[in-house]
Amino acid sequence: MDSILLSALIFSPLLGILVLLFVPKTDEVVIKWVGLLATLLPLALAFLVFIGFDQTKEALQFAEQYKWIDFHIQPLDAGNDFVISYDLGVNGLSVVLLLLTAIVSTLAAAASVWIKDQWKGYFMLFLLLEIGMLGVFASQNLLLFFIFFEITLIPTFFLIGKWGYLDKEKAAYSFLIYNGLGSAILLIVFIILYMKAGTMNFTGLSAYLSQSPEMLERLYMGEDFRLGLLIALLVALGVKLPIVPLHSWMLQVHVQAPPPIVMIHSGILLKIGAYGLLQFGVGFFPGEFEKIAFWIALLGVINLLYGAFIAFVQIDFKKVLAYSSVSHMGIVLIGIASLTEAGTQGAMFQVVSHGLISALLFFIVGLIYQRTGTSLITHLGGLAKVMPITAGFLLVGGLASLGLPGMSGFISEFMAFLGLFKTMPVLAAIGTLGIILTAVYILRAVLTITFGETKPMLISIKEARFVEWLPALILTFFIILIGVYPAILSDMLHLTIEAMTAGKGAMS
Amino acid sequence: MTTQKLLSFDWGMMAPEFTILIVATLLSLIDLFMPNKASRKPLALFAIAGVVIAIVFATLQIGDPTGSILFDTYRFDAFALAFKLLFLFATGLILLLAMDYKGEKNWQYRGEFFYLILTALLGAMMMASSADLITLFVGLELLSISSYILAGIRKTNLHSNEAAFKYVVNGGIATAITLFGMSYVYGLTGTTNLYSIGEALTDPIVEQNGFLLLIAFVMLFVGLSFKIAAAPFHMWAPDVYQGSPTPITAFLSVVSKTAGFVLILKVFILSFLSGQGGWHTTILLELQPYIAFIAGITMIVGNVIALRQRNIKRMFAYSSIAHAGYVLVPFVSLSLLVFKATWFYLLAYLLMNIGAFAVIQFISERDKSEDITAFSGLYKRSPLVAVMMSLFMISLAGLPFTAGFIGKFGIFMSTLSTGHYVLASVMVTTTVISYVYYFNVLVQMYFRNGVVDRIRPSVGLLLVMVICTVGTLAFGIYPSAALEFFHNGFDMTQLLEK
Amino acid sequence: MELYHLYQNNYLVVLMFLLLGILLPVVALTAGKLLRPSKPTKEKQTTYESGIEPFHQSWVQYNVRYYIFALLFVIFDVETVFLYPWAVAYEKLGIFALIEMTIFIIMLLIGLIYAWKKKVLKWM
Amino acid sequence: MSSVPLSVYLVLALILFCIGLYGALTKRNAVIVLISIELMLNAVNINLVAFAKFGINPNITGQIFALFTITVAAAEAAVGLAILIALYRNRKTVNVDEMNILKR
Amino acid sequence: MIQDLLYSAPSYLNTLIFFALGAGLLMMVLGFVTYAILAERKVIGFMQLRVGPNRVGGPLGLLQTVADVLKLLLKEDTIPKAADRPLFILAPVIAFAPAFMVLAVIPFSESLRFSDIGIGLLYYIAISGISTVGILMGGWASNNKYALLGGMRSAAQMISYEVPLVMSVIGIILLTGSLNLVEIVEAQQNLAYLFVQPLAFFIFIIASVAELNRTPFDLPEAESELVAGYHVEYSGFRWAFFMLTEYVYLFAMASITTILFLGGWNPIPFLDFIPGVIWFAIKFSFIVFVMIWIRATLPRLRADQLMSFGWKVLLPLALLNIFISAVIKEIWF
Repeated sequence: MDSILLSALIFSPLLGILVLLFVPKTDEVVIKWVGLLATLLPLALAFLVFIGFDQTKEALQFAEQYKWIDFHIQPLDAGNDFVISYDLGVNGLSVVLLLLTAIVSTLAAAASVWIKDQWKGYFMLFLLLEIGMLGVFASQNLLLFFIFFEITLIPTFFLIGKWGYLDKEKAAYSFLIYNGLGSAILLIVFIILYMKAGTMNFTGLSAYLSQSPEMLERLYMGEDFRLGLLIALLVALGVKLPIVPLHSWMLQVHVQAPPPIVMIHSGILLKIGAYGLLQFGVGFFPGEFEKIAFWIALLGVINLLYGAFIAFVQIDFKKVLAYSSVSHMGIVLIGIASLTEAGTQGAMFQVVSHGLISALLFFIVGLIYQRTGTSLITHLGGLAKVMPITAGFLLVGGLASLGLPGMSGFISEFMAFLGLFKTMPVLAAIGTLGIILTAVYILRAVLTITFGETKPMLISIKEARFVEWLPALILTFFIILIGVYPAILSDMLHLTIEAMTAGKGAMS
Repeated sequence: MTTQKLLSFDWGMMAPEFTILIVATLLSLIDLFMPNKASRKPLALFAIAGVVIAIVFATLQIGDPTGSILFDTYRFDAFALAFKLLFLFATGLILLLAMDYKGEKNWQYRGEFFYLILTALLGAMMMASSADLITLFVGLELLSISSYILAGIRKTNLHSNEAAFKYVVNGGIATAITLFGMSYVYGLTGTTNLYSIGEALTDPIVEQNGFLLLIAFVMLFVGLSFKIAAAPFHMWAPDVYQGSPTPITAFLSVVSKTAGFVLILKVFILSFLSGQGGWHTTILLELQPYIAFIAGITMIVGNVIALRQRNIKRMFAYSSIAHAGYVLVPFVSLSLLVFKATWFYLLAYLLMNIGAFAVIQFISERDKSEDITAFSGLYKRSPLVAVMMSLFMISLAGLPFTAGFIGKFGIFMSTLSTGHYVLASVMVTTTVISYVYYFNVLVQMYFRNGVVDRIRPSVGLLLVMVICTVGTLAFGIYPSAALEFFHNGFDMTQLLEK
Repeated sequence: MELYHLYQNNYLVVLMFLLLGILLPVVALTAGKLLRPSKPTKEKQTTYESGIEPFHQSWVQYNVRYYIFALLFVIFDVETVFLYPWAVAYEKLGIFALIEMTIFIIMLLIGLIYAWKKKVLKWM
Repeated sequence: MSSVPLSVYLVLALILFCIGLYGALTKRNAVIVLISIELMLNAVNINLVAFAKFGINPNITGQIFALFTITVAAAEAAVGLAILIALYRNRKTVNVDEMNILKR
Repeated sequence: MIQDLLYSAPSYLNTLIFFALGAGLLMMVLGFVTYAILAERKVIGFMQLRVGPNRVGGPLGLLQTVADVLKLLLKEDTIPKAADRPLFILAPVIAFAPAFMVLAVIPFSESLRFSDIGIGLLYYIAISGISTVGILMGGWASNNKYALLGGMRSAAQMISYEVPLVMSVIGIILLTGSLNLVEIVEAQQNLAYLFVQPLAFFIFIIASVAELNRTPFDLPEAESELVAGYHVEYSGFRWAFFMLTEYVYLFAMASITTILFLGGWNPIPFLDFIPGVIWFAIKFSFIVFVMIWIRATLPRLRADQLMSFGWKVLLPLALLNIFISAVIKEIWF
């Protein structure tokens, strides 16, 4: 209760915004440095939280709770007070994601050196976005979660729409509408829960929803009703994740947004969907989730295969990566749907690892685009000769993405499928096809770019400087770290996921 | 009626109204005897001072017990006071806008502008306080007639003329329909007191004449839907909003609309719901689905047509139609939160809408254009104004950390707590649609390039913008400030006590 | 019942007067038709314009002043709706009603002064 | 000559009201539109006075209401005509169909 | 006699009797008009030292007006081609009917009266306003520039003076506490309102002269500017009806003035052996004479003076009078 570490973490980027306000907007270098340095503070704080997190305790940590809004609804039954609090706290899932957010943000800020104009506005929005992302993972309250979730929409809209490529505005609108709809559905679900349970606190809701079925029936929360809520949640978060029929906006964003924003978007924003699915879907409605687990797994497999197939025929490397994200999110779904500890762990691993890998790959794409002005696979070829280091990182990223043992991707895919094989072997078997496909399209794209004959227009390209590939190095470090020492994550996740998959509710 | 009886009434309760009345009267006289070629701006300051004094008087009344004068035709309760404060606050801001408005030739010599706003305000305040159909009607017409004139006050401007004429015709039809409904209500109950009507409607004789009651109800509702510009009776709003002077557009979309809602809440809840027949058989509850339908249509029409608008004031007209739909939602749901949700939403709407109109006035006067492209490149021309406008837009769209979000949240709570899932879904979907046109303004301001010159708003406009910005943000981040104020200061059960 | 009859009879009388008022012109004109000559010529039926050939229609726009006076009339005449009942019931209402009516009349006067100052009352 | 029943007044008022509404919605001449509105308001007055005299609970309130309606109707008509005059001065038409410069 | 009739149940016979009585009054009024015109000629001729009007047909000129009427009856009736025919024909009727209708409520004495409605004064004022419509209609339907202008002027003038007229009688209503004309007369048993309400009388007389379109307020038919005003195009008996309207109004206006300000049929103290009707006739004649006198003496006003006078002098005075009356009532009664 007394720690304000999480608040400090969430709002620390605000400091950067304030400083930026007083920097003249023509002063490019200062702005960029301030922008970068401002992300270091949350990074440091996130590390503090990560280190300070006690892996042996299942309970919430660093919790903060202050009374915030009171609508003063006369309680219909005593005990419910309908107060909304400012609730923060971390469990195993969120602590990992917080750190991931901080890391990717810092690296994306570093990647932002390529931004060409309007640096001041860019970095202010960027930092605002970081506040939103951090807030989402640290909230312990539906309203707060939702608010931070929406907060991410506005800066992202601007960052895409202003600093993106040709079709940027269309992409920005598409992003806004899809996510707006998703979040709107989310809001309805949240408020229904609030009106039923009288609280928005995760713990309180879990407790409310884990009452006996007869009791819930009496509170007008029958089984069908809960199932309906869960499906609504699935749709809402499925937009974000994205689950296949709802994914078209994400492709536009990945192609049109500036590289640092794609890093963040693909690395973190998509993960909010997965996080929400775990936290609310599995956490609040374990019984109902089990009922539709098969369908979710099926969706996961569809995601996996569909993404892989389409990625196979793309010529724009960005599109390849975008579809690969769709495909990889399928693995997250598969892991969650397995409802086993291993599967869920796998899903979380996939969340983290995909966050790192896609950040790395999009960083490299940005780097290449910066040098060559293109991201078409056919235009790039034999890059290894002119940009050996960059090409090397690209290779590493690609291999990590296809799940090479020793890297994070392998662990996550392995565990997710392990989980699914336990519960739905047939689906799992089909799903593994996707892994093979992944290997094929990734290798096709990466190898085309790195090896082969150097295209004439690429001859004069200069290799990236050290500062430019430093972020890639850091990302690679983490990818391999998780790959060889997964315990660093699994220890964190273990208790929380165990509690979840045991059907007891997330944090009780 | 004896003199003693009249003197025994506590006229002090009417202090805010009297203040406004006296200030309006004085203003009209001062205006008449001022030299023709003297600027009328000081009158605006005087008017604002009057509004501030009235706010002080009204604030002093917070927490007072219910009182009534003139044989229960005029009531003072928390409901009235809460909405009066909204009216006063909004009018104060609008007067600031009006002060800096540059209308047409010789505009600065037009004093009517200011005191007509005050008389309109007086009408709205009367509506909030009245407990009798006659008083209610007089208040309504005082507001309406003043608004008609205000809409057409730019005499030489064709847009203004046309807007005013359309307003008069539509307003007149609406008035007639409302009155026709009222006459049946009176005929059925033999009284015009809202509370007595509520009781009298439980009389079996009313049930025998159920069709008359139905006609009365429908007519009243139709007439009042005109006033709040709810679909399908919204056709006048875009034309009127576009043609009126910008401060008046703000006035119409905020004060007039709020007054309409006050009327709806008052008449329907007191007369058609509070009868002894209880909560299960009243006509209001029977017809609830139809009202829900109207609310839904209003939201859809407003938001969808707004998408196509190029004129910013017209766009805001449709946006305000949509918001009327939103505010109807808690009325439909009739949960325990109905007053709180409505009041808070209207407060938020007041702040963000007036703020937005301040910016619109600033830009449209500056560029002599009301086209949406006038906003292009605003961020480069005046970053502060652009940021404030963005905030208003975000708040209107209902995104977090703004008062608009909390307002919508309250409405959702109100709706979902009584299980109106469909209505909530319509509201949510249309809200998302509204993102497009609100963000279109942002796109203009940030993504497009327009004229490159530095521009600064005048002090009055800036003040309005800043107040609205602060309010929108403050109530968005810490809504309890307003919610606690409302909860502690205004006991809504006062409305229902006889 | 008697009073009711009185009420009805009174208006019956009024009705008769209306009837007479209409009948007289009708009868007289009909009678005149039988007596008077009727030899219409084109010249006779032209519009009189002091001897010159009439030109244009006469149904033209007239001065807007006329409308404004009509508006003023509407406003002031309707005030009697309040003044007459007040005057009739004055004895019962007493001093307070006087004060109220004074306020009302002052408002009326302000309206008049307004019209005056805005040069509405000036002819031409 | 017995007394006229309430329903006759009500029907009369309803007919007047409908005529007024029809006129207000369909007529092209602005003056006629304003007059139609007056017709609607007068229908209301008939209702009110009829109810005040022959209604279920006859009392004076209806007549008082009618007085207020009359005055307000006059004020509305005056404002409406004044606006119409201003409009006419600029536009030289009282045809409602031609009032369409807004929207464009 | 009439009283009994009024209290009996309505029947067709009653209706017939009322009709007959009304027709009787109509005849009387027509007689009045005939000789009022003659009187006007004579009085004006006498005052203005003109000899001509005194030498007219019949003994003492008694048959002159009758001859005039007969002449009019035999004259050809032309309706201009360009006129709006139905309205043109309707206009005299609409002008005349209300002029006669108002007489229904006027009590000439305690017994000689027709309708005794509670709101007599209001009825008078309301109905008399309708004539304006007839005049306006006539002016418009003629499709003649003079007529239109005359009609418009007349309407503007009549409505302008209607307001002070209406306001000036409020003092009387205040003092009486009733709109019933009989009660108003009875309230003057001791003192005629002329002395209590001199200001109101002054306003009322001026306004009524203006309402009657008589000199000095005869702008609508100003011969020198507008040829003949709204009835330029009227001829024969149609024209006669406009003329008739004017004089019937004169009759009505003089009657109502008598009732409101001169105490109606109330006798002057000590002379109450003379019947009420005679008293009424004397007072009435006096008013008529004053009207003619005014016409003979005063020149015509200019249009702008006319309007300013009505709105800027008479109306404020009338409002002031209301206030004074209320205060007087509060203090004395």
